[in-house]
Amino acid sequence: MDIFNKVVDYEVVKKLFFDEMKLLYSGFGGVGTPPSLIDCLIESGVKEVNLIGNDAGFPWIGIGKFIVLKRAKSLIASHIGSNPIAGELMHEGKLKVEFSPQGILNERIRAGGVGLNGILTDVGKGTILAENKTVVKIDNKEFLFESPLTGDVGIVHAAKADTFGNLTFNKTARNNNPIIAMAGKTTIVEADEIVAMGQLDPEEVVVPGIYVNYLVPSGGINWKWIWEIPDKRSQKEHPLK
Amino acid sequence: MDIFNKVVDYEVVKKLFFDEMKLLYSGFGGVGTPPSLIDCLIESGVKEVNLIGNDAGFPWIGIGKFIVLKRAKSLIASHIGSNPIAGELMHEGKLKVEFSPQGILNERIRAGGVGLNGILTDVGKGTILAENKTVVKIDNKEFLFESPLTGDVGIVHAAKADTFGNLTFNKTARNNNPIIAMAGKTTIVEADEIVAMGQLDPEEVVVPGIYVNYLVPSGGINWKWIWEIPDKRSQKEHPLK
Amino acid sequence: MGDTRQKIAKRASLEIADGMIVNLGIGIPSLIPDLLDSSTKVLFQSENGILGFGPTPKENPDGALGNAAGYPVSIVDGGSYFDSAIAFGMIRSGRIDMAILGALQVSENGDLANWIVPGKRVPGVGGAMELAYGTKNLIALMQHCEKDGKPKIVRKCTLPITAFNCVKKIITEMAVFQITEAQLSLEEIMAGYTLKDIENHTEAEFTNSLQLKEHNQ
Amino acid sequence: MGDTRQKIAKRASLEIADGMIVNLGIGIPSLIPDLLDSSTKVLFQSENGILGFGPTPKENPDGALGNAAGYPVSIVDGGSYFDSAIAFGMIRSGRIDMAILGALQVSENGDLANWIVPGKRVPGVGGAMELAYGTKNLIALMQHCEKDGKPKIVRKCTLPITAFNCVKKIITEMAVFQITEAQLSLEEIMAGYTLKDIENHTEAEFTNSLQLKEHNQ
Repeated sequence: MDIFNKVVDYEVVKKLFFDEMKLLYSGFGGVGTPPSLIDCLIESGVKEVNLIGNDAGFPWIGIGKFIVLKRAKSLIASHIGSNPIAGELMHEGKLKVEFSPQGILNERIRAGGVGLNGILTDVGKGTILAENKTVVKIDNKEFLFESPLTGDVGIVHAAKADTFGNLTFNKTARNNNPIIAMAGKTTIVEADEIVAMGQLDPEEVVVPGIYVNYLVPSGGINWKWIWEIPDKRSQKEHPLK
Repeated sequence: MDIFNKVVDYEVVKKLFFDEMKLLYSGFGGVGTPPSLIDCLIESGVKEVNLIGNDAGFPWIGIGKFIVLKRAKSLIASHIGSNPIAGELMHEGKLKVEFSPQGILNERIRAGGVGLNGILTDVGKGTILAENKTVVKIDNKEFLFESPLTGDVGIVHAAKADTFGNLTFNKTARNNNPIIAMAGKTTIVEADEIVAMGQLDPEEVVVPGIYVNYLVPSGGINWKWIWEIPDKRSQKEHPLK
Repeated sequence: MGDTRQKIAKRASLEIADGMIVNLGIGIPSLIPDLLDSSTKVLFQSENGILGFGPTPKENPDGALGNAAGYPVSIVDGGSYFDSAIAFGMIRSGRIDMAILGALQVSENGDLANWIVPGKRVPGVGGAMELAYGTKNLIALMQHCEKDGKPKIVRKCTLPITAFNCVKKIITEMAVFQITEAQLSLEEIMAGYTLKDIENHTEAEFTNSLQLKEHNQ
Repeated sequence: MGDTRQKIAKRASLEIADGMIVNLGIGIPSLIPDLLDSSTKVLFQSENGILGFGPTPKENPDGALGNAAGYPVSIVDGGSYFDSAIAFGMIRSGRIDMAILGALQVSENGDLANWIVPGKRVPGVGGAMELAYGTKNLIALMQHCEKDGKPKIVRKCTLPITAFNCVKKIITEMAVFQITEAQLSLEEIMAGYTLKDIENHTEAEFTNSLQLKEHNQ
């Protein structure tokens, strides 16, 4: 592979996904989730996927589009409220959900990305989320051990990328993208714009290209946001149908 | 205090330093260490200071200028090789030095800044640096517990700041500045340029102003770098004298 | 119900003073920026990675500029974007002056339950645990009772706890309560309600600081 | 001695291939960018927070653009600046293809000692432990012997260890050794030296793959 030109087409990317893989996906309520890579994931036909990300998206937005197809086996997330179908699958035992406090989830993914073996925190102590966690005693204080998280594959949405994979982001679509980008064994980035090396100011780079394995050009957002939909109550319906 | 205008003069800052404080200072071999704040620290007359930073600078550069005055009681750092006087003080028992692997030191300071209770790593296992460390067993694997570090005061050198304290940095003078900025109870920033709120692009901000308590305008670098000095062997001599 | 939510949010907006950094939860709290007196010099922070967001933009909402609920916001001078890990760094380390969260139940000693109704509703914990952990001044907003009339200000939470002893103030459409050293006290009765209404719809024990104040006058 | 250092650095530069990401320690390794064939497409990374630095600038060196030793460098197209925590994130998580470090001693099984001579010299550990921990391909550069002639390639390190079983190759002014599965083997004799010289100045046991190669021919 030429590390100075990581741009490939979606057919190449499709073959990087596999059944039962651990997939890290970026985004916060779908904002910052790579739309074309989600479609590519769906088209790849993979199943029994173990998902790790902030939330379950909406049924027609972001990772939610994949979850409603019942091809995810498990999900580690902080929130699934915006995707009622994810909640149903969970209650039916068809999707194993592990909740992690949102900031701790980010730190666990970051720990995986930067090669730490875990973090200690007292966030969540005494709550049901602490029930199965290892407790570590330091100087007579008890902390929860939070394990690092990595993905076999990570998918990320960037604003700009150079061909080496240096990345910038777009406003609050940055959210957990820089963290997710560091924690995949294979990191695939969908970028709104791809430029030559030297076209990004070294100061503006948010994620250095060393973390990126493949780059694809974005097809753009192809869903309607919840606030664009007149009747927000019908969350289970796909509003584009 | 007006959080929207944190600019003060050095007389105000001088009173923020105190004897026996834990002082976090930024910089890597003096690059990125705030020169005017170091002078202000020296002028403040404080002593018995507990230092936390990457290295001991050079005797005439960065924190080294303060260390050679023998007013530091202890130092947590990764490297003191560029300041032989620090080594002498250590061997004479006048400066207690704790070495931490450089990246782990950064992570300990970061952990302090982001409110984590510690990290686990196997970096350094089996070496003399692990000797006094708590070992934590997780799933039958042993890791070193690394405690979070915070400072009573942290000093930082930024390229640009707006009056709220949003910061950008200058090339490799960024180094540990963003980490140090987050971990001080009181964070004081020396900036090469101070602009009004709204003058920085929200995307280019590296450290959000929420972490900054005081801002002072920089007087600029007032030392010679090692590579500017013809005879590099006389490291113990102050080359400006 | 829309009116009730607006009313609670409007009352909550009065808690916000110049120079504060405030985090707003999803639900009722997210209505606050549009109701806040526009002269208030505040910086709103959100878990997704923004400090300094303003009201809903009047035109051209941007899908990539939203609050934690994904709804469009604007950005003010001095605002910044950063990643979610840093957003929570601010939260856990106590840099947020005030957090205003929605709640399912609050107990009289300030325990907060706001993330799960087991077997029924699973919104998920989101950033609530960390906000409750790190924020000095935590305000819970909620309708005073459930739809079936059951009190939500209770002696002891029956729903799983988000965080213990963290809520400092409760604002509902009926009343404002303060919680100081694990003691609940009534501070304000909202227009249209009586002390009797509040007593009838509150399970928790509370002292009445309104009466105390009258008594002291 | 300057010549020796240049010679070791020049030989080390031949290890660097197109498309590699390489970290250079302070001391002899920091001489490499100026000696490397300028057509080599490599990205140098450094712990202070830069990926993609180039040779010493011919004019206008910048105090704010330096390597880990603080000496001026340039930046190449596609380079970036980041904080030191991220720099070490890359290192610990194995994203660096090759690290070339200075050494005080290396043992025959690849233990590295390069940060302290107790009671004498205390440079400090710097980033060496993490580089040795995370980097697949670790090359140690050093003068073959100490000033007093004592071998530095030893059976067992007498100096405190930086990391165990980490060195893959040793380059001195006399020879190049490979370490595979904790076995030291001589790969190359530098011009001007004989096998006898190397045997006389190396304490560690080593196999001679040069002889093996000859034998196989």
